[in-house]
Amino acid sequence: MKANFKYNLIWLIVMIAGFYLINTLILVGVIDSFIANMLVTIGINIILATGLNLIIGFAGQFSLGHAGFMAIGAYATAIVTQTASSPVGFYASIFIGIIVSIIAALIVGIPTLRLRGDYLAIATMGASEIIRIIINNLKMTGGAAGMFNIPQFADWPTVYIMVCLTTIIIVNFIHSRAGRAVKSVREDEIAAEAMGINITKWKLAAFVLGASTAAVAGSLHASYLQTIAPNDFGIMESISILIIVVLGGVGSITGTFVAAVVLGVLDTVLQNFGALRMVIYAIALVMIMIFKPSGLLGTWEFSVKRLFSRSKRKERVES
Amino acid sequence: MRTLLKVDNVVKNFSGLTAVSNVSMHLDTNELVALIGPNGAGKTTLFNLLTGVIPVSSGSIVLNSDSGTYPLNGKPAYTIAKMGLSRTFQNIRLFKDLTVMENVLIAMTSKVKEGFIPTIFRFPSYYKTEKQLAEKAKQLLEIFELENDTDVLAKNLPYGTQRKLEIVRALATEPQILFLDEPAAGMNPEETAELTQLIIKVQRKFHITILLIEHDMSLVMNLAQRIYVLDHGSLLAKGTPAEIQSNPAVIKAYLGEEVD
Amino acid sequence: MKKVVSMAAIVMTAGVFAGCSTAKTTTKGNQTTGNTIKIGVNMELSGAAAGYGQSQKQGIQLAASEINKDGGINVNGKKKKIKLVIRDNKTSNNTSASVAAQLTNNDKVVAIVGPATTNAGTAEIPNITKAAVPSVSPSATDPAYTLKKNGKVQPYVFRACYQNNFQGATAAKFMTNTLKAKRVAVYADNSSDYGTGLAKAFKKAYTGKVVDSQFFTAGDKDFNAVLTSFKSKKIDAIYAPGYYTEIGLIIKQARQAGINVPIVGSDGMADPKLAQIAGNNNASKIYYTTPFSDDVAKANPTAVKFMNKYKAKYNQDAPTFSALAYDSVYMIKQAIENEKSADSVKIAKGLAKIKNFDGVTGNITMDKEHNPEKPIAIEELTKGKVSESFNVK
Amino acid sequence: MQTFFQQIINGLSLGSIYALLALGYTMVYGIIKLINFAHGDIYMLGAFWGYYVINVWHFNFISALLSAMLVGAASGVIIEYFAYRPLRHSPRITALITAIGVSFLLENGMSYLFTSNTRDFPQIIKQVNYHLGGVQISNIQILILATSCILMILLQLIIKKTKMGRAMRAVSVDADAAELVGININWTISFTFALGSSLAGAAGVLIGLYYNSIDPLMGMTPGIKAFVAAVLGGIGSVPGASVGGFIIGILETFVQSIGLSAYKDAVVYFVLIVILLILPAGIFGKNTKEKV
Repeated sequence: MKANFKYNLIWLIVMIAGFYLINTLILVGVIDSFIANMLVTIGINIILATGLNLIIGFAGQFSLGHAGFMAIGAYATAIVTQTASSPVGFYASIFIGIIVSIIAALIVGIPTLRLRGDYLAIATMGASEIIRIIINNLKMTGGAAGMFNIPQFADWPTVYIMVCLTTIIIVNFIHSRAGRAVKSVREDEIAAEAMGINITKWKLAAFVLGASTAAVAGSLHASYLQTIAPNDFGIMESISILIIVVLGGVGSITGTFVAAVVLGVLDTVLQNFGALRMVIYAIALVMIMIFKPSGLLGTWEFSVKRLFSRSKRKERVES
Repeated sequence: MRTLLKVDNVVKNFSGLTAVSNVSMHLDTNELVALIGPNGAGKTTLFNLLTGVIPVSSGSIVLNSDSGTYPLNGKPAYTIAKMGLSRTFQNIRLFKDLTVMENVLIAMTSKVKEGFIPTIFRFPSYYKTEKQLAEKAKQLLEIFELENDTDVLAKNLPYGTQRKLEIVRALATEPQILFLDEPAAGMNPEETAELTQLIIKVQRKFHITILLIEHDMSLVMNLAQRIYVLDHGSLLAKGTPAEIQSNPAVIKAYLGEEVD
Repeated sequence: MKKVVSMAAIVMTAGVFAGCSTAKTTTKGNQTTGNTIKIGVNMELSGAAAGYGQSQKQGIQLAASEINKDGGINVNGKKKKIKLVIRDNKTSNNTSASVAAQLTNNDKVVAIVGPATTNAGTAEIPNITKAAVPSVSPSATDPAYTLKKNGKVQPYVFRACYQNNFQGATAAKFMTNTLKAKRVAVYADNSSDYGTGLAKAFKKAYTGKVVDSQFFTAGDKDFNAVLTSFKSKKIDAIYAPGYYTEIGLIIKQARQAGINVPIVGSDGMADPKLAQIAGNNNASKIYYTTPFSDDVAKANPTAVKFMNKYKAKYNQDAPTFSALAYDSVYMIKQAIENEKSADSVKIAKGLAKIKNFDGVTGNITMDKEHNPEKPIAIEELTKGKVSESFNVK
Repeated sequence: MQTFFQQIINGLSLGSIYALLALGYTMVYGIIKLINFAHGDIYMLGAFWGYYVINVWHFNFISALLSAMLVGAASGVIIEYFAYRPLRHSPRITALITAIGVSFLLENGMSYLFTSNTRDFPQIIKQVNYHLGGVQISNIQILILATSCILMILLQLIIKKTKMGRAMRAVSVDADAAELVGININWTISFTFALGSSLAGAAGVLIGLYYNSIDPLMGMTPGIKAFVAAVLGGIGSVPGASVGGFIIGILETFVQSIGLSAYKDAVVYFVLIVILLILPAGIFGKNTKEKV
C-alpha cells in the first residue's frame, strides 16, 4: 500500500511539474503561440492515439474508425456551446459527446466486433464514414461548411489536464483486471472464453472506452481550433491516428506518447519546406517503418516502479 | 457420491459428417475418469461440446452442482466456464505474450467484481482485491512449483512447464470439473510420472472431478477410476480399467493396433 | 488513497489555471522594419484542394515579382520590396491554424494571403486576430466567413471573391430572365461549403421550380447515374455549382447522355481546363457567373496586362483563382500605400477602406462586411470558347 | 423502363472500373495478406504515363496501354522490393503503414513534380455512342467492360492453369511449406505484384481515356472503393473482386438514381457492413474456422 502511494505520488509530481514547466516557458516567451499550437495538437493526438492503442494494441481489434467518434465529440461541443457559451456548457458538451459516442460505439461495435482483422478494419472505416456523411448532410451541423466561430474554452491547460486524465484512465484500465481480460482476448479468444471471459463484452469495453476518449479529443479540437468541418474527420484522419499508434509501437502507451511528439514536431518543422513537406513526411514514414518494424518502442513501457525496484510488474505510464 | 454431469445422446454433425453420435455418459463427484480412443475418434470434439466451444447438434448436457441443476447445451463457453467446467487444450493455448502470473490472474477475472470507477481511480479497495488475487494465484503456482517464474512470459517456458501452467490456469477458475486434453503429450516417462502424481494431488486437494483424454496407457491405467472408450464418434465401451483392458471389442478396435 | 491524490491533482491544477496561468500577450500587430515587407501565404499546396492552391500561388508570385520589379511598395515615400513567406497547410484546418500562428509569430508577416477554402480560412481566424494581422482570402466564399458569431465583422478577415449568396442569386436571376428556364435541376458539390452554399443561395432566390436537387463529392468521376435520372425529368437547365474538375466531367457526361439543356455554374468553373476536360465539342450552352469575363477584360487594361503576363510566365491561360489571388496581393499593396504604413493593424484598416480599386477582377470597393463589391458577369461558352458575356443587374 | 436499363448500363460500366482495380488488390492480398494502399497510386502512375507517351511520343492506344502495363508492373515490383520485402516477417500492421507511406509518397511526389493540376487525357479513341432501343452505350464503356472481363478470365487461367499460378496459390496457403518444395518465394511474390500492378497500369490508361481527366490524387477515392469491392467479394478471390466491383458500381448507381446521391457512399458502406455480418469473409471468401 505504501509503495503504491509512493509511485502515484511520483506520477502526480511529474504531471504537475510538467504543467509548471510549460507555463514557465510560456511566461518567459520560449513557447510562443506557434509552439503552443503544436503542443495542443500533440496533446489531442495523444488522447486519440492512446484510445486507439487500447483498441488495437491491447484488445487486438483492428479499428479504422476513430475519426468518426472524434467527430461526434467535436460536433457535440460545437452545437452545445453555440447556445450555452460558458465553461459549464463546454464541460457539459464534453459529457454529451462522450455519451453519444458511447451509444454510437455500441451500435457499431455489437455487430461488427465479431469480424476479424482486416474485415473489421473495413467495417469500422465504413461506419466512421457513415457518421461523417450523415454530419455532412445535416442542417444542425452546418453541412459541408462545418461550424465556425465556436467559442474557445479549451486552451492548453485544459488539453494538458485532459491528456493526464484520459491517460490515467486508460493506463489504469490496462493494468487492472479489465485490462488483463482485454489482453487475453487479443492473445487467444477461444482460451479466454474457456477461462470464463466474455469476449464480446470485453472487446466492447475497450472499444467503447477508446471511442469515448476520442470524443473528448474531438471536443477539445473543436473548442481550441474554433472551427470544424466534416472533412476533418475522414478516412485520412483515422489513418493518421493509426500511424501514431503503429509508429510508437502497438501495445505501448509510452510509445504512443513518443510517436505523437515525434510526428507533431516533424510536421511542424516540415512546415518550412513548402510543397515538399508531404514528400519528406512520406519518406520519413516509410524509412521508420522499415528500420523499426515494431515501432519506435515496440511494447516497452516506461515504469517508475521498475526504476525503484527490480520487480517487473508494470505500473502507470509516463504522461 | 452423486452425478455431477450428465450427458445424454449428444450428437455433433459437421456439414453432413457425424463427428460425435449419441454419446451418453456421466461424471460423479470426486471422480477421475479417462476418455480414450484412437486418433480421430472424436474425443476432442466431445470436449469442445462439453465446454461449449462448439454447440451440440442435439442431445443434452446437464450440470448438477450444489446450488442446483443447470442445462449446459446452448450456453456460451464463458458461461459454462463460470459454472465450473474448466479445461486445458491439446495444442497448448496459453496467453503466450503475457506473464505466468497474468495467465493465472486472467482465469480469476470472473471470480471478482470490481467497479469501473474504483479501478480507474485506484481506490484502496482496488489494491486490496488485486493483492488477494495475487496471493491466491501464487498459492496455486506453488503447488506446481512455478512460483519463481511469475514474471516469465508464457511463451518462454519449457514445453512441459507450459502444460503445467495450463492446468494451473484451469484450476484458477475454481472448477467443479476439470477437463484435461492429453496433458502428457510430448512428455518423457519421468515427466509423465511426475504429472501423474500432480494430477492425483490436485484432485485430492481441490475435491474436483477430472475427465482426461490421454494416449499414454500407463497414465490412464494408473489414474482412472473409470474409462470411456470412443471410436468413430460413438461409445465403444465403458468400465473400470481392468474391464476395459479385457474387453475384446476395445482390444480389437484400439489396443490391438495402438499399443507400443 | 489514490482517489485523494487524484482529487488533489485536479484541485491543484484547476487552481493553477484559474489563477495566473498563461500570460496572454496582447500584441499590437506586426511592424515592418527594414526594407522588405513580409507577406505570408497560407495556402493549400497539398491535399484535396492543392490544384486550386497551386493556381493561387502562381497568381501571388506573379503579383509579388511584378511589384518588386517596379521597386516595391511605396510606404510613405520609401519603396520597400515584398518578401513572400509561402507555407503549405495541407488542406487541413488544424495545419492552417498552425501555419497562421507561425506566419504571424515567427515570420512576423504583416499580412496574409489565403487560404483558398472557407474551412481552412475560418481555422486561421483566431490566430491572426490574436496577432492582429489581416488576411485576404482569394476564394473563401461562405457568407459568414468575415463575420463573428454576433454578426459583427471580423476586423482582420477580408476576401477578394464574391460571397455565395451574391453569386447564387445572380445565377437564379439569369436563369429566369435570360434563359427563361422554368424547371431546373440542381447538382452541387457537397464536399465543401462552396457547392452547398451556392446551391442553397440559388434555391432561395430562384422563382421557378427546382425539379430535383442532387449532390456529388469532390473526386467523383462518374455522374451518369444522376444525369440519367435528370434526363427523364423535363428540365430546362441545370445549375451545377462546383469546381471545374468535376463540372468539366459533368458537362462531358451530360452531353454524351444527350442532355443538351444549358448548364449554369459559378466562378469555380472559370478555368480554361473546364473546356479541356469537357471536350470542346461538348462545352456549348455553358454559363457561369464570374468577376473576370472577357468583356470586362477588354474594357479593363489591368486585366489584359495580367492575362498577358500570366501567359508569358506560366505558359497557360490565367484561371480565375490566379486572378483573385493576384488581386489579393494588390489590395494589400493599395492598403499599405493609402495608410502610408506597412504595420499589420494599419493594413487591416486600409483594406477595410479600399474604394474603387482597379483590380483584374473588376473595380473593387470593400463593403462593411469586408466583402468586395464588384461587377458580376455571366459568360457563355460555345464549343469551348467564350462566345458572349451577359451583365446581370 | 429505358431509364432503368440505362442505369444498369451506367452501373455496369462504373462497376467494371472498380472491378478492374479490385483485381490487383485481391491478388496482392491473397499472396502476402497486405492491403496494398499504393495500388490506387500505381493506377495514377499508369494514367500519367499514358498521358505523356501519347502527347509527347504520339503512341497509339494499344502501345500506350501495353507500355503503361509495363510501367505499372515495374513500379509494383520496385515498391515491393524496397518497401514491403524488408517487412515480410514483421507485423502485418507495419507493412500496412509502409504501404500508406508509399501511397503518400507517390501522390505528393507526383504533385510536386507535375503540380496537382487536373489534366485532360488525350482522346486517341473517338467516343462513339450506340443506341439500342433508347439505351445508350459508348464504345469506350464496352472497351472497359470487355477488358475487365477478359483480364479476369485471363487471371483466373493464369492462377489455375500455369506453373506460376500454382506457385502463387502455394505461397498464399503456406509460404514456408512452398519454399520447402522448391518454390522461389521472392520471385513468386514479385510476379504477383507485377501482374496486379500491370492491371492497375492498364486501368490508368482506360479510365483516363473514359473520363478524360487525370490528377495526382486520382487514385485515392477509387482506390478505397475498389478495396471495399475486393473485401465485399472476399479478398483474395479473383471472381470475388469482380463481383464486388460490379455490386458496388450498380449499388452506387441505384442509390443515386432514386435521389439519394448525398448518401451514396454511406449506403455502400452500410451494405458492406451488412454483407460482412452475414458472410464474415465476403461473398467468395473462405471463412476459416480455427481448429481447437
